[in-house]
Amino acid sequence: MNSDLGWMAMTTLLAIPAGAALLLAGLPRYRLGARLNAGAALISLLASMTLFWTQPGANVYLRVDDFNIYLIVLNNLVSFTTSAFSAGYIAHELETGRLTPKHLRFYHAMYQALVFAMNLALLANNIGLLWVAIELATLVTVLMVGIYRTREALEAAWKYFILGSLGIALALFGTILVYLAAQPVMGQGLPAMAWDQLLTHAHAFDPALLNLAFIFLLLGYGTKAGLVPLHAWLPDAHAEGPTPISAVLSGLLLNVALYAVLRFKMLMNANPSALAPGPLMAGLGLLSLLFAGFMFYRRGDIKRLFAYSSIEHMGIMTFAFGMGGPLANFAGLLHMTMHSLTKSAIFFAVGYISQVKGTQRISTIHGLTATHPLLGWGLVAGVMAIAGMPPFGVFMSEFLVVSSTFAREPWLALPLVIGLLLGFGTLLWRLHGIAFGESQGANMPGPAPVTALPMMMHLILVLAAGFWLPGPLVAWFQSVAALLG
Amino acid sequence: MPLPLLLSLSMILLAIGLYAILASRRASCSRQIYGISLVICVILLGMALTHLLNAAAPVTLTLPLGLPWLGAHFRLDALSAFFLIVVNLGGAVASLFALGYGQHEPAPGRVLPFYPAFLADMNLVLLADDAFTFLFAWEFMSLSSWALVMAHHREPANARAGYLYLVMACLGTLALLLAFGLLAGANGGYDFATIRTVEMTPGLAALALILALIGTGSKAGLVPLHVWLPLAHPAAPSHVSALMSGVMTKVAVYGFIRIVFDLLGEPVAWWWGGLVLALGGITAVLGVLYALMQHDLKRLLAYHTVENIGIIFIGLGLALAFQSNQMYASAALALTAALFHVLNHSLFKSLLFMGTGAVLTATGERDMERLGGLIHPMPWTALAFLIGAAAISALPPLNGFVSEWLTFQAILLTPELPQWLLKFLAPAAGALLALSAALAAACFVKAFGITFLGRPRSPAAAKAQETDRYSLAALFSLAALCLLAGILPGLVVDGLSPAVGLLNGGAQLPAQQSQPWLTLVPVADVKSSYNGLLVLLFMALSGIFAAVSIHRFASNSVRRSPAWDCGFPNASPAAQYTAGSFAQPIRRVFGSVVFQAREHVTMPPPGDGRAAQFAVQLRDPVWDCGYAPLTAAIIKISTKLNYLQYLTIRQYLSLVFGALVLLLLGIALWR
Amino acid sequence: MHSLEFDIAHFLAGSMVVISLLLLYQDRLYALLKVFALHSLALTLAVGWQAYIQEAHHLYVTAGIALIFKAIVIPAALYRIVRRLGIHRTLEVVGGVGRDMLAGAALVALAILVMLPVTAGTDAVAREDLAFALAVVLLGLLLMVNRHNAVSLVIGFMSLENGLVLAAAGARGMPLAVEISVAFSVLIALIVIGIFLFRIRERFDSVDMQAMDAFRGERRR
Amino acid sequence: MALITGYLVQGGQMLLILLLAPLITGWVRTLKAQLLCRRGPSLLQPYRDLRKLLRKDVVLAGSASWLFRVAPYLIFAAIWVAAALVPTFASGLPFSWTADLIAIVALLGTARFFLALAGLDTGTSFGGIGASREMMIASLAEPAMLMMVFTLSLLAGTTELSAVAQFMLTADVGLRVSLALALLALVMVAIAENARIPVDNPATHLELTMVHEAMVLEYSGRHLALIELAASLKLLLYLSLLSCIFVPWGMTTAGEDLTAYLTGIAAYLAKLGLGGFLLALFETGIAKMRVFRVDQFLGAALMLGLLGALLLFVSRSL
Repeated sequence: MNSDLGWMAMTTLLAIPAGAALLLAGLPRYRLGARLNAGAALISLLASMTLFWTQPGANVYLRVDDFNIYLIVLNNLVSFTTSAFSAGYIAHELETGRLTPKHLRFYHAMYQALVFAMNLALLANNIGLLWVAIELATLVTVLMVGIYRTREALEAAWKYFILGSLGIALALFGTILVYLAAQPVMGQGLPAMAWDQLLTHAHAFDPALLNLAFIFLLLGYGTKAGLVPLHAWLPDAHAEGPTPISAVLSGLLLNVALYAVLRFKMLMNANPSALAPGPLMAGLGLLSLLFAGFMFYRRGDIKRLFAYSSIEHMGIMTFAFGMGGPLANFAGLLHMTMHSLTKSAIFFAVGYISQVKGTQRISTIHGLTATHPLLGWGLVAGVMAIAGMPPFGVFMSEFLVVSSTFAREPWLALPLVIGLLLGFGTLLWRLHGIAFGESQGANMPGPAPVTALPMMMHLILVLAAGFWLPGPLVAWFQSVAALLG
Repeated sequence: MPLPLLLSLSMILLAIGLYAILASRRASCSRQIYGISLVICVILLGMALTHLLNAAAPVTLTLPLGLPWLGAHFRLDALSAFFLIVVNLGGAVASLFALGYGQHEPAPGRVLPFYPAFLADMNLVLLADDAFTFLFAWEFMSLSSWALVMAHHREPANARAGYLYLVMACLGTLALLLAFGLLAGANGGYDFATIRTVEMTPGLAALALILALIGTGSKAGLVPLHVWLPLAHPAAPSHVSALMSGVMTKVAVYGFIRIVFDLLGEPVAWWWGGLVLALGGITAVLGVLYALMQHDLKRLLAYHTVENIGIIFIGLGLALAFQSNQMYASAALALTAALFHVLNHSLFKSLLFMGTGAVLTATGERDMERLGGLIHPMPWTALAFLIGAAAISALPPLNGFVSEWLTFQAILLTPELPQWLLKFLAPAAGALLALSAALAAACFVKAFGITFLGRPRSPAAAKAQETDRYSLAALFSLAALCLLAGILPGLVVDGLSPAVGLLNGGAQLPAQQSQPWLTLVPVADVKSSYNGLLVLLFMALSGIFAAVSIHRFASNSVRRSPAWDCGFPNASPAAQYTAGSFAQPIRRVFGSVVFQAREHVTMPPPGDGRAAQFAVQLRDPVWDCGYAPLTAAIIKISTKLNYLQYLTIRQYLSLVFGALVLLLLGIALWR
Repeated sequence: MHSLEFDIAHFLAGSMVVISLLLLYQDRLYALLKVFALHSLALTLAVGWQAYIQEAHHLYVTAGIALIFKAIVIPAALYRIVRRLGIHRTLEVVGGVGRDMLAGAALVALAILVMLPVTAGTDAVAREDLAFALAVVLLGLLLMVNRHNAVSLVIGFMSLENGLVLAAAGARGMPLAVEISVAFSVLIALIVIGIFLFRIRERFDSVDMQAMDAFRGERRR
Repeated sequence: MALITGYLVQGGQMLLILLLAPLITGWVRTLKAQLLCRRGPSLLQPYRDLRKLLRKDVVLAGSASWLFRVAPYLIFAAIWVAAALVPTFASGLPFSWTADLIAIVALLGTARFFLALAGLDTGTSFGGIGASREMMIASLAEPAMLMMVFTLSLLAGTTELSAVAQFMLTADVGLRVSLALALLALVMVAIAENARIPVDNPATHLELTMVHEAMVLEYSGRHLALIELAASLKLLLYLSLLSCIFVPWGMTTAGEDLTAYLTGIAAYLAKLGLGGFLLALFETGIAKMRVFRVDQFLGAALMLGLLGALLLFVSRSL
């Protein structure tokens, strides 16, 4: 009975967004569309929450386990808050005439389609299905990034499209290789692509094939996760697309991609004679961290700035998972959660800021804490949170990563610390210019405090996590951390 | 069970910070916030005092917060009790001062929410008993003080100060993070109780020591990590400057003591002491020399904080050196000196910063070159400031002298040390200490003389008014404490001894109350003794004797007339000595070496009406050699890397391609 | 019975590698399109053969898609685009064709080298098929990287994807092979439409720095 | 009973030095004059000056504050107490443990601090010159003095002057290089601190060369008298410091009978006379140096002191 409820929840998670997407595609009135969008997201959020109480098992296509359950809830939570945020945001875009109602219809439909794709990717138990879902998510986001139809929006969309499809192609090759490795052991057919069964048999797979597969998967899904040197699409896509999409991209899609990589990392760990994926991931992570740290300094576009911050933090997570061990893995998982909450909150703030200032150029935004206290301090809080300052939750994960790393691999901790400090310094430099000093340029009235609720909620969640983590979450993290080795 | 109460009081402080966010627009809010802070600080102070004075056993408490599997550990022992006294004394007086001073705050909304939070964080740092809680509170402290520094964010200088401050704080935190990672080991035994038990190899222990030095030194202002301090402390409102300079740096010292003396346990190598000693000596002299070159009053005080931190670290270095040779009696003396100076500096530095705050509200000026003659309009502030200045210049019978005297006595015990390097280092440190003391006296003759004496150099200074009574109460309570600690040092030393014993394997100084006339006898009365009470008594007696007899038997009449000045009466106030000209001889003697001080005089030819120009140019050696190249390198690299933002898609594709081929080659050649 | 079937499969896969190398060799756009059609044709045959020897009938669908879509529709569409957009006919190659051929040969060698340690279960022939597929993928990537032209980029991507389909077909009883090939066809169609819609001309991919400054608020100091 | 006599002797010593101080100043002046083949004033001239000054009114500058009027008493008190704590004719007096040598140095520092402030108070340029130069000189003289203290205390194992004196009386001191260095350093510091030639000239009012006189330029009447008296007390202090450390012979210890005290006083007077004579000889012997040569002079003193201390630190371990 219980698990039936669970299956119901899972089907809802997939059916509601899909249905909503179709419905919204046919719905001309954008206000209603925005409401419907938020409503659908809310329903799927509730559905995902029921998974807390009901543990549906797994079949060859879908499954819910400790690893993806909280990601699913997080996914639907953020997509819900973002839809609420976008309702206010998009209305303003209409007033300024950057978008037309026709665009909005498309936008809302695509939004739900994206939610569907990400839910599917998280729920998938079948590596092929996982791949299909992520490809779908890519296509949808490409279309949304280009929605403004400006020259540079198309430019960004195109860049994203080409690099994204290449990544997908590589990921597919990796998936095929995994199947080829599994097929002699587990015979033909679907079971040989079901993740949980792969995991049980992974020890018998041919290590060489697994190695090859992992490299393709790492590069393929790593492109989606924005790891340097595969990151090139990420900053432009964040900067040129609508801000809600930037929030979803940074907060959720990157997580999904990293989630896929981790699934395969588990397979690698399960096979003793395969090469250890840790050093590879740690190296890529450090590279991304340092690179982003240097790139902050020169950024002139506020959204691109925070896009690079996403690269930095994906780097930190990848590094943590690469280090492995209970502490670092726990830290990585915690960091995933905290980062998606914080970063989306930051993008909410940034969206409003670019609206009230009428620009995204950092050099023309000053003294926000004086002119728009809510937005200004919200941004300051968000940046401090993302920079790993207490009392916010990111501090805990960075604490665990750095200290455990130094205890085990001092020479790896050194570049890590340098990168963290560098990123903090350069990001803070930008923040000072934005939040403090004499205000100048256009100052449209800020949004109503109500519309800042999503941002507030995220920040409060992160704040609470800094002080106290709920027991079940910790339990999940620890069991997954054990699986991740 | 005091610990829950302490914690809940800190929580209340945080809570009223939140309340201030909502209420800061109301005028009454400032009074409320500072009043509550005052009350809470006084309660905390009382509890810490009782715990220290009746040498209670440590109490611990664990809350289900922070790291899930660890929880938040808290502990109150003699050391933390002593530092709690320092912190909450400073906090209470600052709040009292702010009851008056806070009324002049232009942007209360940017001060009131963070002020109580700042106090709470400092208390939490002292109570924390596991690495996570410690660093959490530590960094939160940096964050709230950063917000206070940014209170007046419209001045670009303040913004720069805040930026530099937070980056350096982050550096320090990361260093401490590494240190704790080392101490806790790979499987993360983060609570201090576990850390105390682990045995470390000498190499790792040394690494931890150096990391702790970087981490706490960057917050305390140890040269060469001091660059942020003289910028950030003055930028904040004056009562906050008092807290940052007088109290927060002490929290940093606490962190060092806790990690090195308590967690690391016995110092394994003698050179630890040497390292800390040398750093302390250099810091002391450089700090005071920097201070002498300043004419911004608050910045001068901030640099003096650097100097005093150096003195404290000299004491700590000596203690380490003694401990590494199992000379615990001597180590006890050095530790007592260091802790005593911690208390003293928190007293007079807060006093001086608040006096400066009073001057600032009265005149709106921080630049000494535009002040002067303030002793006439504001005599009480002048008196309090004078006492503080005399105390920080280590003049008997005030408290500053006692702790430096104790430090000297500790240095006099160093010949027993077996290591040669220490034998050479100790007297050199003594010379540096003496030099810094003498220069400090010069510096505060300048600070007080130029600011309060002479004739006003600007209309603002001429129109000054005496400050309000809250501020005066705060100033004089501190001044009284300076005097008391100076004439009754024995009692303070006895109060410190539990903390010293905790850090020193139980060895303490002999109890001082039993001595006749409350004399201070650190080692043995044949060696050395000092009695502030009698010195004060004798001075008072002889001074009064002289005054009375002269006024009784000789003339006591007074005539007023213009100053004689070798026959140039009534020269304009511009003819007075300024801060710059007062420092000129010392600048000639020391500055030309340390700061490459250059003086440019452009004198117009006779008959030319134009004013002569005089310019002094100083260079900061630390910044020039350390920080400037670093920032230049970062900018250069980021410029180079920035081209990666502008590649073509084809080039991006080739990046991916290259990565793929590289990895394939990797696994092809893996075996 | 073993040998002949696998020899044919082997031959078809090998011929795809050869055609990929030919693709690298082309320096004229129309010729490139023609050779690519050939490439897809070879794929069709290979997949069809796999379908036959594996008795996996769904693979016939894949083969059909490959034939209709990749061997006929897309080349034709690209042909029209080239005409409509008037992209002039000769391609310049980054660092001459000769170097490309060398690089291609090296990539093939790499692909085989990587596949060598693969032993367990999969028999030698399948291993070499896989090596060929990998070689096709790498060569396609090389083609994408080394041409200053949107159309050749699409061609490169499609040849890469042909390699994927080859691998998928070679994997015995691989589920979802059809779905995947369909999904990919959608992808490619989108790319082609993209080129068509965005009117992206020759050297479309070089980013104009000044324009970037103006538009993105990026200042390059 | 012994305690009472002890207190009496202590009080006696305080009064004695107070009375002796002007005499020493006069003695040095007379000797200098006679070395320059002048007759010079009588030995008692300083007393007369003091009496005259005490009778005159105080003329205060308009810009002088309360500090200006309090300072002379503070300075006088600090220096008198400091001087009274230096053993003169008897060591181990009841209050000798009140302050050790470091504290005495610091007490002089207190006096200097307030003198410099007084110089700044009237807001005249000369006061400023004097104050800033005085502090510059002190910033080098004080460390040199403390280095000397280190040397002594390392030898004697104490910073208590009485104990040092008693230690010097014992045989096992021997002749030590460090002691010679310390003596040299102390002499140089004493010259600088008492504003004697070559550092400063107590008799000049040449504006650009004067240091001490510039600070007290605005003082008059009883205030000036107090400061003059304090200055001569300071001279006496240094002389008796030198004598009790380096030539402690003839000094008695507390609790002896009257004859011992008398012999002690006699020896003390002899030492003072000799010291004054040497000082006069020295001062007439050399010329005053430029202000910015002083730092080299005192830097040399500091180095000597440090060298002495280092030598001892090393020799301790041999």
